[in-house]
Amino acid sequence: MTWADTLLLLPELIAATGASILLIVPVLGGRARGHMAKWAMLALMAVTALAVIGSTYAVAGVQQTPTFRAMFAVDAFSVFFKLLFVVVIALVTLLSEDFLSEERYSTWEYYSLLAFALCGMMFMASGVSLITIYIGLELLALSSYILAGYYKNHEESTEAAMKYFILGTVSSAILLYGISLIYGVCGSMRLSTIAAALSTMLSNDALMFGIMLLAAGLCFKIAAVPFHVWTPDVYVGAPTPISAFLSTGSKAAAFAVFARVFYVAFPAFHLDWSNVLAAIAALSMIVGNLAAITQTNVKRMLAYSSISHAGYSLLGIIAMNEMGLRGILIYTMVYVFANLGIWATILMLRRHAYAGESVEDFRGLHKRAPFAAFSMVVFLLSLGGIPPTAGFIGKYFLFAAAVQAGFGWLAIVAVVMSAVSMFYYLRLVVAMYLEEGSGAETIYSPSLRFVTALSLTVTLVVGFIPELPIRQVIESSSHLVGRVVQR
Amino acid sequence: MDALTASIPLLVFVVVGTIAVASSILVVAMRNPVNSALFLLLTFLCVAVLFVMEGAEFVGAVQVLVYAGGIMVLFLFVVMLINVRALPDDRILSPYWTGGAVVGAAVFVLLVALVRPGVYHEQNDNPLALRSTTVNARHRVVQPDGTTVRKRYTRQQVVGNSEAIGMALYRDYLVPFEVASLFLLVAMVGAILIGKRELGIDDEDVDPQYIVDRVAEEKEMKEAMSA
Amino acid sequence: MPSTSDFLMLSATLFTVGLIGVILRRNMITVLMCIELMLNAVNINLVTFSHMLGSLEGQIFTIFVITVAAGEAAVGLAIIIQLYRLKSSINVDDARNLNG
Amino acid sequence: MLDKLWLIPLIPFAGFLLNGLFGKKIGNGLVTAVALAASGLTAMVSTLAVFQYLGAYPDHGRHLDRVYNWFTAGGIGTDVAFQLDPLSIVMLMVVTWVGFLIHLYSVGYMGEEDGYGRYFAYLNLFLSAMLILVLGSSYLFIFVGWEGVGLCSYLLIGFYYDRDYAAAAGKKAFIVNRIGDFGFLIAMFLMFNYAGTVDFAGVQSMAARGQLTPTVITAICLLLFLGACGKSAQIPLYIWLPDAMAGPTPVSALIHAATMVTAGVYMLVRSNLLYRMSPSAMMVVALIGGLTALFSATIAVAQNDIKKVLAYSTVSQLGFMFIGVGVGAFTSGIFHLVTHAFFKACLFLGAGSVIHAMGGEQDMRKMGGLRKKIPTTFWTFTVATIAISGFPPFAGFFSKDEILASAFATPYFPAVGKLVWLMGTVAAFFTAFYMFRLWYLTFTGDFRGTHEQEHHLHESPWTMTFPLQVLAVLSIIGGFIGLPQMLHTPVTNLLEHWMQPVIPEIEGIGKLIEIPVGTEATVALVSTLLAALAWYLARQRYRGRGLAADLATEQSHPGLVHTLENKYYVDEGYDATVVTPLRQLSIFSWKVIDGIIDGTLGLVGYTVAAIGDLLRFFQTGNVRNYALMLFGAVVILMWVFA
Repeated sequence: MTWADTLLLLPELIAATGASILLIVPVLGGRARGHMAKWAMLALMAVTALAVIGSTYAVAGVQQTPTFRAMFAVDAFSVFFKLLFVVVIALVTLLSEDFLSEERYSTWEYYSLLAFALCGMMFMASGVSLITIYIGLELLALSSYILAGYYKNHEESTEAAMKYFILGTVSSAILLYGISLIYGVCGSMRLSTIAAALSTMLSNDALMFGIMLLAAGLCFKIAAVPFHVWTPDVYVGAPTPISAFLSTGSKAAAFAVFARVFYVAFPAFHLDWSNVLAAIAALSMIVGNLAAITQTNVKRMLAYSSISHAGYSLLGIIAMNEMGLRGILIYTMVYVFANLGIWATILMLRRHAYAGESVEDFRGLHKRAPFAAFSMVVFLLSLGGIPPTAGFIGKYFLFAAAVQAGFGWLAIVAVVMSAVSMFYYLRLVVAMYLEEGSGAETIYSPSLRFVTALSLTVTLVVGFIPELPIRQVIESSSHLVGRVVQR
Repeated sequence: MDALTASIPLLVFVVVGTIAVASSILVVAMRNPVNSALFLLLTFLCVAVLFVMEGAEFVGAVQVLVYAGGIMVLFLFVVMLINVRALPDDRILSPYWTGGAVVGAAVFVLLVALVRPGVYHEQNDNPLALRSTTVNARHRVVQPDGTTVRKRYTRQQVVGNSEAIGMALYRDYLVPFEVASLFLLVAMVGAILIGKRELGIDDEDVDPQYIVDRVAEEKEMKEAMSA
Repeated sequence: MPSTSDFLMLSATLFTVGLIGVILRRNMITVLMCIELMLNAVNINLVTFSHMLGSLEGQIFTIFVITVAAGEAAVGLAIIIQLYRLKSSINVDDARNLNG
Repeated sequence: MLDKLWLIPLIPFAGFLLNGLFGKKIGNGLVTAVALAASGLTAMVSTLAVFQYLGAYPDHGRHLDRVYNWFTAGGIGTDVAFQLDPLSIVMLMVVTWVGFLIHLYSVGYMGEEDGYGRYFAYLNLFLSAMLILVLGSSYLFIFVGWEGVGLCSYLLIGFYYDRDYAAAAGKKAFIVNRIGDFGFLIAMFLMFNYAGTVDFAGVQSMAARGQLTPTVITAICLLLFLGACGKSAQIPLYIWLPDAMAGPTPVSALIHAATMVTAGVYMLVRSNLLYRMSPSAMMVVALIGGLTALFSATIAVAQNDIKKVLAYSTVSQLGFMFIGVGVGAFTSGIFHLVTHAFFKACLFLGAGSVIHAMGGEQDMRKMGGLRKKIPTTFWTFTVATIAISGFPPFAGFFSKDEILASAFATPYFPAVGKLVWLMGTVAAFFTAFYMFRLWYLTFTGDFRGTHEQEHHLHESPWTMTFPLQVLAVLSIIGGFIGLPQMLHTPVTNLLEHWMQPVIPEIEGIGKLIEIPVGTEATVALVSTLLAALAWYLARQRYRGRGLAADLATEQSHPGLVHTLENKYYVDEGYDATVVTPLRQLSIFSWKVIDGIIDGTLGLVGYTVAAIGDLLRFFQTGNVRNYALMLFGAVVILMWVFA
């Protein structure tokens, strides 16, 4: 372990230090200047992003640089996700600005917690040992519980935090049990050692149980059926920007872990676990989409939609091939931006009322905010997977990967369910364009405008010229794919 | 005599294990959370004993210190603070108890059926593995040409379980260790943020509703008694 | 000396008891205690395997789990206190405004 | 121009952006200018490109303009590439020029409407998407246009949002189309998996080299046809089209008659090689086409809404096109597509003119005697009516006749071919009948509307009548591009020669149809006679009498007494023996079968909603329930799989 190793840890160190500084500022008299917190946070994100990009130079030419006794690795895969996380947190910061100003909750601690969550996410993306992954995941989860309950004088927020907390800790107990069994069978928690141990092993009940429990714990984090129960309640109850964060950043981090663990550690038992995950994916797509149809609350609808998207993304893990992994990366990115754009529009509509952003609020939006309405349509089409938006590209990769891997039936379910999903995405389009109504008042602040514009740009760019991101994704995932091929 | 010494650990295991299971059941079965907390404490202590039996002295100590000393106090403190008169578990078994029992039994069967016959990694036969660590050392090597150079090498050294863990924690597991410190910081911040009573400047003088309620209730009671 | 699987079964029992408690109890504090039980069961597993493998990794992980449990207990109890302030109840069944 | 084909869809897209973003600020005048400039320029640029193509490719080969590599997935690249070949050119000319005419028409028709800018923005967007659809060089790329036109169609159907049913109709259209899209997507995945490409030429050459098994080809064909059914409104996915009439009339003319709904036919012709390798898939296409043609023609007889009649008529005519494609007469399918674009656009625009004159009234029972009031509309409408009814030498005669003759003579499945021919012929009879019914009810007799309406009656402005006149002329002469063999004119079968490169004759793969002259003449004679009979029946029944006869049929069931009392004994005899049963059949199809299909869709929707509600029921909000579900899930997963 040298100084060079420590440099690889720089992004995380910066984020942690920055988060701590944000925590101290109010004590030093910054409490009154709550509006400064946003800028401090954005600056921190910028520096972190630079550090992440800088760390790519440290690993240039090398596929993976495990450091700290194989606890932590910087590779193209982790850099991809870390950059995504930083952008998500920065955008969530922008989303939060106006929302926070409506209430008297402290802003500094809020952003500090977001930065800590970012730390946890980055450790998750870089962890190559179950220990690092677990502790990063808990850091993220704990920050999320607190953030979900941040509006502590609102009953819904606290209730959401309580539900999220209890179910989250229970699920992490399940995950831990799985880890302990895997440890017992393989004798190690390092992913590469596990893979090596498994490659010479026959199927084994305890191991399968361990893998399944681990998968169950991760499925909870990505909100896949039947471990999704918390999602709608928490998304509705939590402060809206936090719901945005939970549905994008937190999920993306869980997917980074899911992909790395399953692609690196468990390829040897692909045949055994893929069927279980296939069932989970199919259920997620079906239940998520069908339940979303009858919802009238947009936040709840988005929660169910996010459940279904977890199902689509799982296809990439089930397929266990090059395209699948690329699909996960692309789809995560695409989904994150489309979702953030939608959340921005929701935040724009009404910030006073806590929950109950109903579909009616969107009525006639195209007259009051044509740009927002137009971008909303693009985001919804992207989520629905309609070309030439980004969502289509992502879905194409995932579905084709499933077909390639012999999961044709799953691809068919996915296609049917994306068709069904248009039912409820369309309701918003209908409300915005084809219905007259005053709807809710709109306050379209520059921050929200920026988030919308950025998400729109990404969604369209990935849709129209996907080669660029795809090349990046191939670079980011090739070393994990390499392992698959070697198997 | 040998047979007796050999069976002592088994005896301890049976006794301690039974107490652990029994008290854990009582944690669930007790109506009053204070009782539950005390039985939880007992469970924790038993588990600590098991840890020591498994050669994890340090973890056993941490278990006692953190769980028994820290977490339990926290629980008891909160139970006292809230001091709920009408305990929510009037009927201990909720309407879902059948579902709970069935699922619980199913999980148990699963655990027994899958975990017990599992094929695990081969047994380690070095009894000192858990108490030894590697140390870096240098030694002189006389080169063929007569000069001496100092070469680094690592060797296994038997220390104690605590020292071995310490070495591992700060050397092999430095990254997770640091993340854990972040975790504790967040936990502290979070507990304060959420648990602290007043938030805004304006709220400071206002007692929360439950205090007001309780004061009114007690006043009422006093009046009733004096009457 | 009791065998590895004896310890595993003990841990399985504790895990199940904790799990049943989470499902059955209405008192949030007790629910939290039951979660601690489940985590302890996992710890037994880890330490047992650590003993079996002669590797310290399990014990280290146990320490992390204990740390996490402590942190979570603190935050969890804070959330419960806050919920009690708002609802004057720590009954899990009372907190169901969010549904559907 | 040839290396800048991407300009063609880009120009209307620019128009969309301008009108969409600034439509409200720049005022109606500029909106008109932008919209007309965009569509007109597109048409001119396209024409220019076609001329250059003719110069550069004397053999009429495939011109490919690769813009950039869209994306590569699993080693298979997809380009954003446009292509010109005879088939694309036919579609391109129809879409751009008819599109331009309808843009022009819209200026007059939509002039007083709210959301003028929005309307033209959508219309331009539609044009752009439609051009991608006809110019794209791979299945994947035309899927972009495919979805784009669907979206625009949906937005335009729901354009009048003060009308409740409009939004519902739009939604229905979109959802039904998604069912079709599902087929299209799966077909693409099959191609991707088995052929390793989704490029038109690539897939066809893979198929021609025998790299695809017959099962795969049949599956692809059927799935593509499912997609076509959704877009081109065939049984059972036709239900959205009649409802789509909720949109503005020019939209019905452009999207729901002339261009978008023919996309399915275009795609099938594009894939003709695959279909020729799978006669069973072709048979399905032909049968569905025949059924649709017959079935919706009967329904049209019972409609009183002028646009609904035309809507069912469109479904029916699309059925004819699918008959053509299904029996292997791909050229005649495209031929009918072209002539249909002319006369149906003319009919819709004429209907729009009538509605415009009537101040928004669409019910034919309130019309009558409009002949004198709106003369231009009248004569153009008359021409189009004759054309669709199939009287020589108008456009519809040649194309319809060619399809029917091909069905009769098809070598792929002779027996079924005869059956399809029969269905088509009966459908043609009905076509003439409902069209003349419409014509008589609207233009002859006395005016049956209110006094205000009567005062309001006026001929439309030139922006509306000019397109009508152009389309009417095209409805007369449009058929000459495909004069049949038997006439021995020097310009026989122009279209067939033109299309030759697209439908190549390849050894061992489904032969092309040779129609014996005798068959052709007989078929033509039969259908002309039937059309004449239909015209006669309609004339007897509706001329100057309005709906009296229809009402009589409905009220005095079975109406025999009434018949005897009537002095037009012969006519009433016809009524009783031929027309009344037919009309009852029509009402039956409309009320019952239509209802069943619609109801099935409704039932599916209801079931889906019920499942959604059931799932909501599980979401109790109680954490303990959630925990129970969590553990239960673990148990079940482990139990089932381990």
